[in-house]
Amino acid sequence: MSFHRVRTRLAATAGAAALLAGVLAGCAAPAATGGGAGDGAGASTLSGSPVEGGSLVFADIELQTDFQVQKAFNYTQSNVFRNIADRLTAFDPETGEVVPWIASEWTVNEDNTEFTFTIRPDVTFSDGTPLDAAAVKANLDQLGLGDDAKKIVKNRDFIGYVGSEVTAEDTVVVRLSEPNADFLKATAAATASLLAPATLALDYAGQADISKIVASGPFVFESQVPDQELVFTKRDDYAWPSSISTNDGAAHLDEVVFRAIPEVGLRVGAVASGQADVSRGVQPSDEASATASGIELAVAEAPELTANWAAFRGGAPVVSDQNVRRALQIGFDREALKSTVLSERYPLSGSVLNRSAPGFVDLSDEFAYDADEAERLLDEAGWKVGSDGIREKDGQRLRVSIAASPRSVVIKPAFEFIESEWRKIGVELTNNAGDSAILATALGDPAYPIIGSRQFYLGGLGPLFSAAGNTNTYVSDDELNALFATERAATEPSEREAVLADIQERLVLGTNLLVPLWDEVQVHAVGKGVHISFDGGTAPLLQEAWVED
Amino acid sequence: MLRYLASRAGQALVVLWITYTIVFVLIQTLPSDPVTIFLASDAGADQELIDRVSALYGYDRPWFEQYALQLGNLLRGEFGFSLSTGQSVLERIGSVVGSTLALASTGLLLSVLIAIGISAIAFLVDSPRLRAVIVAAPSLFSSIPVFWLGIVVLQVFSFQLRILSLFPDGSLLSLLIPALVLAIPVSAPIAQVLLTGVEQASELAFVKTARAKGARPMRVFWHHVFRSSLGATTAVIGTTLGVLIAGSVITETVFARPGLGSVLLRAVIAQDVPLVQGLVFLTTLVVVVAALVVDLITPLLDPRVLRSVGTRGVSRLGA
Amino acid sequence: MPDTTTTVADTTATIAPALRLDGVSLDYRLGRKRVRALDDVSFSIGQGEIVALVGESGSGKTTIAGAVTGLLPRSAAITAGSITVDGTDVTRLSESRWSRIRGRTVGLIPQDPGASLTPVLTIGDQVAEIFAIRGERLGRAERRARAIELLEVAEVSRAADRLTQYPHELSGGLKQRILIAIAFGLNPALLVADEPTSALDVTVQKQILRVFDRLAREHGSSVLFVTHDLALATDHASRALVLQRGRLVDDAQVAEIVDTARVGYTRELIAHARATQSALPPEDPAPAADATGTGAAVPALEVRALTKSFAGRRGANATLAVDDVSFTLPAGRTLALVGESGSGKSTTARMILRLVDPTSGEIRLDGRDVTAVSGRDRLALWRRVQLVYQNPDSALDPRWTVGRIVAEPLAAMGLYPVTERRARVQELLDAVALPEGTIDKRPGELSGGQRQRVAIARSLAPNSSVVVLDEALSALDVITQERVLQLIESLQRQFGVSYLFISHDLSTVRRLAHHVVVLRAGRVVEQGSAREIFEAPRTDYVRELLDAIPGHRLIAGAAQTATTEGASRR
Amino acid sequence: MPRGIGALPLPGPATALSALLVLVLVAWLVVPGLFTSYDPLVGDSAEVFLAPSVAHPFGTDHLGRDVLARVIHGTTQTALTAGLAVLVGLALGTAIGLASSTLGPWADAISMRVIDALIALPAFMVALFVVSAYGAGPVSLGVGVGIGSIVLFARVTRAEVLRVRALDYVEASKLAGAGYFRQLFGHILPGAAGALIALAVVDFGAAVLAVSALGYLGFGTPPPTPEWGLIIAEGRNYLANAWWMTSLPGTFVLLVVVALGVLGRYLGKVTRA
Repeated sequence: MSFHRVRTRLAATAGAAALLAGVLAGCAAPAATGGGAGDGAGASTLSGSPVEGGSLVFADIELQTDFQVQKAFNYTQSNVFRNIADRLTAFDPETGEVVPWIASEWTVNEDNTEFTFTIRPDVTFSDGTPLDAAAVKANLDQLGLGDDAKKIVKNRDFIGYVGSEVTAEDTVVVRLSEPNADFLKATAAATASLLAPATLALDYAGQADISKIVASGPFVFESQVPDQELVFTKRDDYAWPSSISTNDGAAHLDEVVFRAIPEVGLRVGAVASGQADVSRGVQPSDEASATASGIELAVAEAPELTANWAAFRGGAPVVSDQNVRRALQIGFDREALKSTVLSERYPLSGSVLNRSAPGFVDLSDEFAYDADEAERLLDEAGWKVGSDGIREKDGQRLRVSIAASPRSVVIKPAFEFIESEWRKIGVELTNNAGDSAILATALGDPAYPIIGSRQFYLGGLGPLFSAAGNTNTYVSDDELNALFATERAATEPSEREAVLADIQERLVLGTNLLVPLWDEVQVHAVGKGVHISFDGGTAPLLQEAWVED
Repeated sequence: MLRYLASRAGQALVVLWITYTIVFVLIQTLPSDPVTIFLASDAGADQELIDRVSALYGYDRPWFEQYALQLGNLLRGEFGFSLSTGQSVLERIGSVVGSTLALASTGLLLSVLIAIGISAIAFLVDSPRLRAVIVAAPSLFSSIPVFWLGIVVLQVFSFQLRILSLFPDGSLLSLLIPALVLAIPVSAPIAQVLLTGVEQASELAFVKTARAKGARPMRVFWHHVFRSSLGATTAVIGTTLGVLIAGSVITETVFARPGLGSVLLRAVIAQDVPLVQGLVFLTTLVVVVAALVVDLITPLLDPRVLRSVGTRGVSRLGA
Repeated sequence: MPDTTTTVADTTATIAPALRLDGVSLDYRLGRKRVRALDDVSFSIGQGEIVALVGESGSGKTTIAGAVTGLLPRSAAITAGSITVDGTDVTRLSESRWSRIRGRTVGLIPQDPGASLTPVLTIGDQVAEIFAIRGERLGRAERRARAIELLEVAEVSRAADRLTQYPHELSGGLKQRILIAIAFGLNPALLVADEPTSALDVTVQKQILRVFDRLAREHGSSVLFVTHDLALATDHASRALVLQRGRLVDDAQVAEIVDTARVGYTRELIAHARATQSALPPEDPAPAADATGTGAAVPALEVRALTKSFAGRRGANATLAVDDVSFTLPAGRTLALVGESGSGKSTTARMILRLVDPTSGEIRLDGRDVTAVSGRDRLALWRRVQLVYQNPDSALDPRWTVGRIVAEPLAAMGLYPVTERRARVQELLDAVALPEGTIDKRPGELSGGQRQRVAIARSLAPNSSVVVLDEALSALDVITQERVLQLIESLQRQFGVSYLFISHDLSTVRRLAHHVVVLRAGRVVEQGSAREIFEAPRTDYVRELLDAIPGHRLIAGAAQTATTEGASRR
Repeated sequence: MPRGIGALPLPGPATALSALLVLVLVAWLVVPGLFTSYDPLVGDSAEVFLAPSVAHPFGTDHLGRDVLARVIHGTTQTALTAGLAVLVGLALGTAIGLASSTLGPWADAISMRVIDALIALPAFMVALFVVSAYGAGPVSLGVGVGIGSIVLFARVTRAEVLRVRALDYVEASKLAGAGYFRQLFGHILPGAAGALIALAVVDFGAAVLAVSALGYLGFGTPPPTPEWGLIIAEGRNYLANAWWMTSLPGTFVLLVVVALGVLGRYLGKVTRA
């Protein structure tokens, strides 16, 4: 089902996308074909022959002020890093494979503890210094070990990183204290972007300052108006894109400008009025009007990320009972959710992973909507319906609350809907989605019942759910931890697929710790004559984008 | 006058100290440790690192030590480093303070003009109905949600008319329109003061005298009514700075303008204590200085005040 | 404009009168309610004629002044009749039309000089403004010269310096002079003087009116002189219009009024005025305790070398508000502290009440030294000495019933058992001759005179032996004043209470006081029995004071009419 | 103009209408169910984004909930939050104001500095901080916003008390032997109460707006509980394709705030005798 993927330049057509969308939505939604012929709803827009030159305005939902690479967990950061910095490896969303980038090739020892990278020659940072084995080692060391003196956290994906060694001028050997097959993928993540030694030498504040970051990417920092715009210009001698890029040389665009539109309601209008070429974070309710006004909707899928989920936290007594968790899992009508607050561009997810992700197993039948069963489970758990319809157990109300990032345009309305559904089975939900302050506290508080999220997982699901320290569930499940270990140790792809399947099964059905919601997608409004594509992390690939004049 | 200046400066310092204390207490009562929040991102919370960072910022010391330490730093102009961005607080603030000043000052100017306009019309029109409408304007202005107004303005000017850039582009218009949105609520209290002046005008003896001289209505308004409420007006303007800041937080968010407003918002969300402290301390400083200036120029505008100088009268605070 | 001869006493029917009102009725709008302020008022003023408009507060005299100058509040509406000023019908003019008439055709000398100058503008600006209004383009120097000239004509001292001063830096008398200068500076055909001196001391009043009369004569302006004081009217006008509750009840030449007033109400006014002017001070039966206070009986109140100095603000040297004042109030007598504003009489009273701490000196009450009492002793003091304020409106809590107000001292001091208090209160209300049922009313439902009676009743509640009457009559209308005055006297006879009567109004003092102490700038100028003071004043100042009391023509009768200054000239 | 006239203000049509509106609100507060048949929490997925009609005067929202029903049921939460805000301001403000105006020069100097400090400390900053620190909820919102109005109440209390204390009848009661509290509760407070009540009424409106502003910044009363401020704030996201979601409740709140202002001024006039 790769054919409606953002990056498929040839296959994707409006019809195809709409058809599939229709299938997924279970009903033909009007907006799908709204734009009419010519604008492929949900398709990449890289069609025709590239035009050289010009400037592209990418309107993100906010501009980050902290660009310390370790903390580039947000789209707003990875969107920038994808275009100014290169990585050892790249993730091919079509195949789910890790493909060469700065590392032209690599070898892994049989127990997944030693990785040997061969560094592509003649790559230079924009300050002229070479991106050689030494530079790579410097990067890997900071990522893997962190730097307390500089208040720099270590990269959570670099599990068991012991150190690197430059064995030849073009060779780096990485040693891990424990097996980690996912280490390779971890080097393809935005959080593993390679920076010039000059930048690495800076302290936290320095590394956080975008204007001070020197890297080897197709675009180079030009200027900024703090909190307002970031301007990057093309690097003419750029010639080392990853193998997934359709453009082997320098970018077509002369300049790219990142701006922010915090107001959800203004994002489509910005593109419609020609004030932005691309705008991220279009809310479902605006999709129809967008396509109606001839704006293309590019749906960037995110195999590099997990699906959207709601995670139960170990410290919260209310959801400590598995029956309750199960009840909540099956206690709302996903199809209704989709038709009410989502759109056909948001596939309902069947697991922790997106349907487009490698190793995805569809468990959706296992947690299909079943209100009666949910009620039965709750009764069984001892929660009896109270006077106002909300269940109670020895004087305590069945009340849960959810915290989630304000950045997702659908998660708050989605939980408003889920709230009304859960109310029917006697569960009260306080919807704190969108309240950043509460999210900030909730992340650090194991007793906060539910967190709604989706995350980069190139480093594997392990870092997200293994140790008790994980801020998602705060649960350390031995069976899971074992599975994670085997996954990291596994060498055979088939073997790893199997383990990954078990992990998903365990997370969703075994422990009922996660409530799968919908696949992670980012809907972008794309102006007329703008040709753009996205990587597996929904980051724009501006090196191969162009704008018709 | 010198003595007065000295005493007022003294008072200003006391005020600064009190505000610092209030903020410190607020921060101390935080339910959660800012450092934890800062570090417990999606990346997971590493306890030892948390301890190391809090030690680095001195958050592990007893409260009274922190109180003295931080106060000392502020007095020495050392605002420390922002937890959430690692930038120096001054740097962070300095990078955007300009655009906020531009917005705020323009907004203030516009609001004063609006207020004067309203009161002038209210004084000049004869029809009681029309006057009733005009007099109602300020309370209406202070009742419109600023963000709503801002979004409507953007929909109209930026999307329909397409004369205003959605992103601040440095053009005069992209400053004026947000400033106008900001000015609407700020103008309300100023207009109210001027209006009370106008409403009393019909009873005020000296206005009678002026009219009895045969002065034209316009002259009566400017030379007597407006001129004599000028003192009270400046006093109020001194106190609208709070509204101005609140307004700019929202205006800046709606119009995606960089500025102290958005910085404050993020700092507060991230519970970035050093940044919040720095912001509050600096804005307080500005407001206090502004109040001081107002106090110094009010006597020039209203000689009566000179007599009550030294004792900060409520009347002049425009309560 | 029709020139009828129907109006009363139109002495100059041949040319257009300076002012003419024809059957003017006027209402004030209050929400949906309408209150009639003027009812079919007709009169006219000839060119160069000086006419007084006399009436008590609420009689509508100020409303007429407003209607004539177009300065009525917006709630006022002329419902009938017409007003003609110097030949122009001004009954219904827009503000802008009025602004062309005002100043040059009709001028105003306002009631309250204190508030009638724009506080934030220098005197110079406000005087010079009239040139701008007249459209005269003048250079700085010339404007300054002309302004000084105007001020000097109005006998403003140090005119040149005044230009740069602000109103609050000047005395009331000076302000009024400046306002007069401004009014005459525009040389209007008709000048409306609205109670021009009611806020000023008698001596100042006299000087001001002298200037006013002179200028009026020189300019040959017609004047509408609005006042509540008939005596003043008769001194300065040739004709008097008497208003009562919005109706014109009398319109006659002063000469006639003085001899034989036809209208009853006018007669009443005359009678009262004459009474206060000419009445002999009450005889003092007991041997007057002389200044040294070594009288036989223990005096109710004794004050020795009382001094109060206020520290000047910010280093300015201290000012003596009260300077070495001594006097004695014999039991059951009335002692008047007389003096113009700023003479220190109120401060003295407040020291006696221990509301202000004396700097030095001694106060003895019934022989006991109370100079430094505080706490409980001060409460004890207040049981003996009580105060009646000048303004009954502010002296009574509008939210309280009369009963509660009068009972407050009893409750607070714990006098009389709770059950008997109401009876005691009723008793007091009867004593001050308040009608049945007043006890449950609130101050708002009472007239000014009744309120003052309530205040008096309260002052007597704790059986106080000394009552301080602080200008207790000045806020009342003449007729009411008379009645309250009589009440006060009778109460003294009934309860033998002693009064310390603070007043600037010698005519009321003359009616009431056995002993008079005249203060000036904090010092005692002269004191002695009322007779001595009024019959044979020893100091020029007191003579001046007495001379300043208006109403000479009333006393002297018709004979002097022709010669008295300010008489009309035709 | 004769004395007395102008002192007695009769309620004009504006005041009457305002009073009526407030009465309606009280009714909504007590028996919201009587005014709408729709459920403010559970919507009808088939009726999302319906424009205003007879059935739905304020239209429906993104979950198919009747917006008017949400406004009506939102009255409770709104009154709770804004009411608490007013209470905080009133209690603390009056205390400071009384201290400064009745406890002598030192107390005055100190309280005036505190007031200055509160002026200098932007109220909105404090509200933002409190709400973000303790999580948006009726209490934190109420307190956070309330702190901002302390200054106002303190100032008015001080001014009013000083005004009333200057009146002769207060001194008279002192002469009558009344002690501090007798004067305070017998004369001074009743005399100052009018202005404070008036201010409280006006401040209530201001509080609703402040809460709404916080809601806009993402610190609103968490759903499902409907609350005016948040209804307006959240509705803005749909302004482009469902203008009614924010505009109609917005206009309604605007009317309420204005009405409260009118009432406040009227009360001020009546009680300030």
